[in-house]
Amino acid sequence: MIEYIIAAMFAGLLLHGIHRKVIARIQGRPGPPIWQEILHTLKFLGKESWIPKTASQGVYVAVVGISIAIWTAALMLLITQESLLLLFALYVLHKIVEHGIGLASGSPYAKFGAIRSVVSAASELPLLSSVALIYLITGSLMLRDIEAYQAINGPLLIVAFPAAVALYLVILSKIHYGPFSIVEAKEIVSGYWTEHFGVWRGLMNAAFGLKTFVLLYTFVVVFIGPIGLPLTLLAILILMITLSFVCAATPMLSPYDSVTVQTLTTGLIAIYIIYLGVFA
Amino acid sequence: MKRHYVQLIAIISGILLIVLSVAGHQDIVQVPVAAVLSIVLAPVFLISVGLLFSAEVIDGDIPFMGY
Amino acid sequence: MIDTFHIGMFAASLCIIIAFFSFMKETDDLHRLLLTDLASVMALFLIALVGTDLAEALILPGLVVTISKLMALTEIYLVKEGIQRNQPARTLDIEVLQSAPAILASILVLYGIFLSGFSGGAVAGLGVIFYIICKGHQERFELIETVSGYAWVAWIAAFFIILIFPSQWFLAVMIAGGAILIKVTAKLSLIGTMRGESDV
Amino acid sequence: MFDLNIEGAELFALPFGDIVPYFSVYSATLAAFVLIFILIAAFDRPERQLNIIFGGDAFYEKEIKEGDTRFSRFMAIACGFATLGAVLTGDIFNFTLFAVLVGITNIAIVASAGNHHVLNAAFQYGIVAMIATVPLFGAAAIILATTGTLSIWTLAGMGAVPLLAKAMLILGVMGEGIAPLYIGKAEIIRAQGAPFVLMIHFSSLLLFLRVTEIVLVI
Repeated sequence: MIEYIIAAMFAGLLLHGIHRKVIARIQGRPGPPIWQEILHTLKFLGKESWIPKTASQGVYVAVVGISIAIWTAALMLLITQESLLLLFALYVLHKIVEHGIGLASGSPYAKFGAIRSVVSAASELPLLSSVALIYLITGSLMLRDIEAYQAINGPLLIVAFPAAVALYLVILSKIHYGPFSIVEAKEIVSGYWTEHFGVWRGLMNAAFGLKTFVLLYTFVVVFIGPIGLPLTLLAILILMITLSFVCAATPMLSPYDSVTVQTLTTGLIAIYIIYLGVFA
Repeated sequence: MKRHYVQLIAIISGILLIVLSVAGHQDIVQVPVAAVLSIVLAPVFLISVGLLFSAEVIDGDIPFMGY
Repeated sequence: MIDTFHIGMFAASLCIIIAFFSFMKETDDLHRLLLTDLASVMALFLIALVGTDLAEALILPGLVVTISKLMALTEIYLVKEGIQRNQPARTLDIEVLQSAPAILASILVLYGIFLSGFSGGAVAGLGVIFYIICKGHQERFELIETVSGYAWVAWIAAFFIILIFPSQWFLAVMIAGGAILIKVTAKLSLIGTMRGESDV
Repeated sequence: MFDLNIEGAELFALPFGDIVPYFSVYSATLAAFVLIFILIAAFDRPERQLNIIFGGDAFYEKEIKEGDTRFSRFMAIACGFATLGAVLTGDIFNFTLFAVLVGITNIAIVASAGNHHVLNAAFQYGIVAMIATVPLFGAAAIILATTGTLSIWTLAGMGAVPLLAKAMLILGVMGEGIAPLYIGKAEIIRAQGAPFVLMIHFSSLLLFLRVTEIVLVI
């Protein structure tokens, strides 16, 4: 199991690096090398680290562990092909990690990041509507059943296109430098993880790399279906590059615009689901 | 916290993780059980390894309170 | 059965709509607080409509949580408005409470002594509480505690009598009954004296 | 049996007659998380806030005495246990009771700050939470009236529960649990955030997750 975890972490960090490179190239800059984020993480691991005196020690350390545990659990979920609803739960619990990081240190910048994270609670809802739509179509939320369904009926991407859009939006709202990443906007320094440095920062970085990999992998597994590991990785790479294009081309929205866009999307998908559930 | 303890935790959890992984592949332990135990052990292992890395900079014990 | 339920549902939803409409209209905080009680009654109304034994069992916990929530809100309202300090000097200003307590309390105490034992102690204690609440009081914990301590000793002594001299069971029972009467009376009357004096 | 293809396999069930507390993969995961957070709330010390005077380099640290946090700590632990109850219970009415209990403890956590603005926010939220008992209990009553039982175990996979009851259940949980997310904002800045205000967010998210599961299952 540990080999999967480590491999997924490195893959996710590599994806982050590719993300930065693509954004830089689109914007006409040379950009960092694609393994920059891996080096970054290793560099942070080697830095002096302690806990700030003002911090709430338990939460300060626990959120690092919890964020690793959550995304490890999500990866294990994909490996053992358990329920998609549980993946949704883990994703929502990631919100607690964001709040916890922001509130633990006592720094006002981190706190602002946490408040923005509270405000953008609407970003979880597209995933719920996506899960609901998949349940309506396949009649099951277990990943193995979804794969079996796709083996017979072709990829869900075509049938459940709005759900795919919703999940895409969810991934977009969690990716760095994206239009919805108001929680780590530069006017509040680094947002909610401003005060996590050294080891803590390095491990958070690794956990977020794992998160990116797991979310993209979920997208491919759920909407394109079982296509073998090399093709899956290729699909993940293509997906990441499309996300980078979106991030490079759009400015960061203001907090309330961001929430409005996310809420509107959720509302539209909810209407589509109600339409499907009632009339179809 | 003493560096010694961190080292011990890192080694024990690392060995356990590897054992679990092998056992999971060899069907000695059921895969879901191995997965759950790995989820619990992974943060412990990674945090302690990270703390060991950073302890290289400041020789000796790992200080926990600062500022 | 189902028809009755549906008619009830219709009436309940009408009430709920009226209650919610009043929430929309009302702006004063105190009035809104009072109206929340209306909402909780509506919730219980919906449960009561089911009309089975199970529904009856559900009403009590429902009532408890809504009342505790109402009390929490009231407390917040008091603190928020800063009016928890100026309490009236006398909470109960009723004529009967000044003229009648001696008679009522003595009746209760006498009846309690007649009953004797635990329930008798409770009744007599109620009489003493009533008297103390009505007639004013002084914190004389030591006296009450001493009486209660001796009563406890007498009760234990009665046990020993029963164990060692079983033939004297009647004496032991009478001692134990009287002792527990005094003890419960004393304990309950403590409640009557606990009124937040300055030296407590 | 409870092996529905929604929330994973059943791990454990304790049949107490009609009411069956059960662990599925889903609820066991949630319960494990709640336990971790109860431990954090019980033993962690609160953060000490730094306030920065914007426009300069000056900042000051708010002082927090041990006695000030006792009430919020107690309420945070109570909130954790109420959440645990809501996650584990196998009975819809118990779930609604636990949701109301989470609401009460959330009001208490918010109100323990003693600041006028925060108290005002707590009061307004409390009224919302109070109104939310109507759809919450109403949903339980309708489910009881239409199906004759309140056990999630029995109802699972039957699809007998009317859509209205499900909608009311979600509405009630939103009133009880999700409103404090927004009132919590008033509190975060003024009082010590972790671990007490964190508990508010935690309990509301878990209530939301649990009600999602219940609505999909019944």
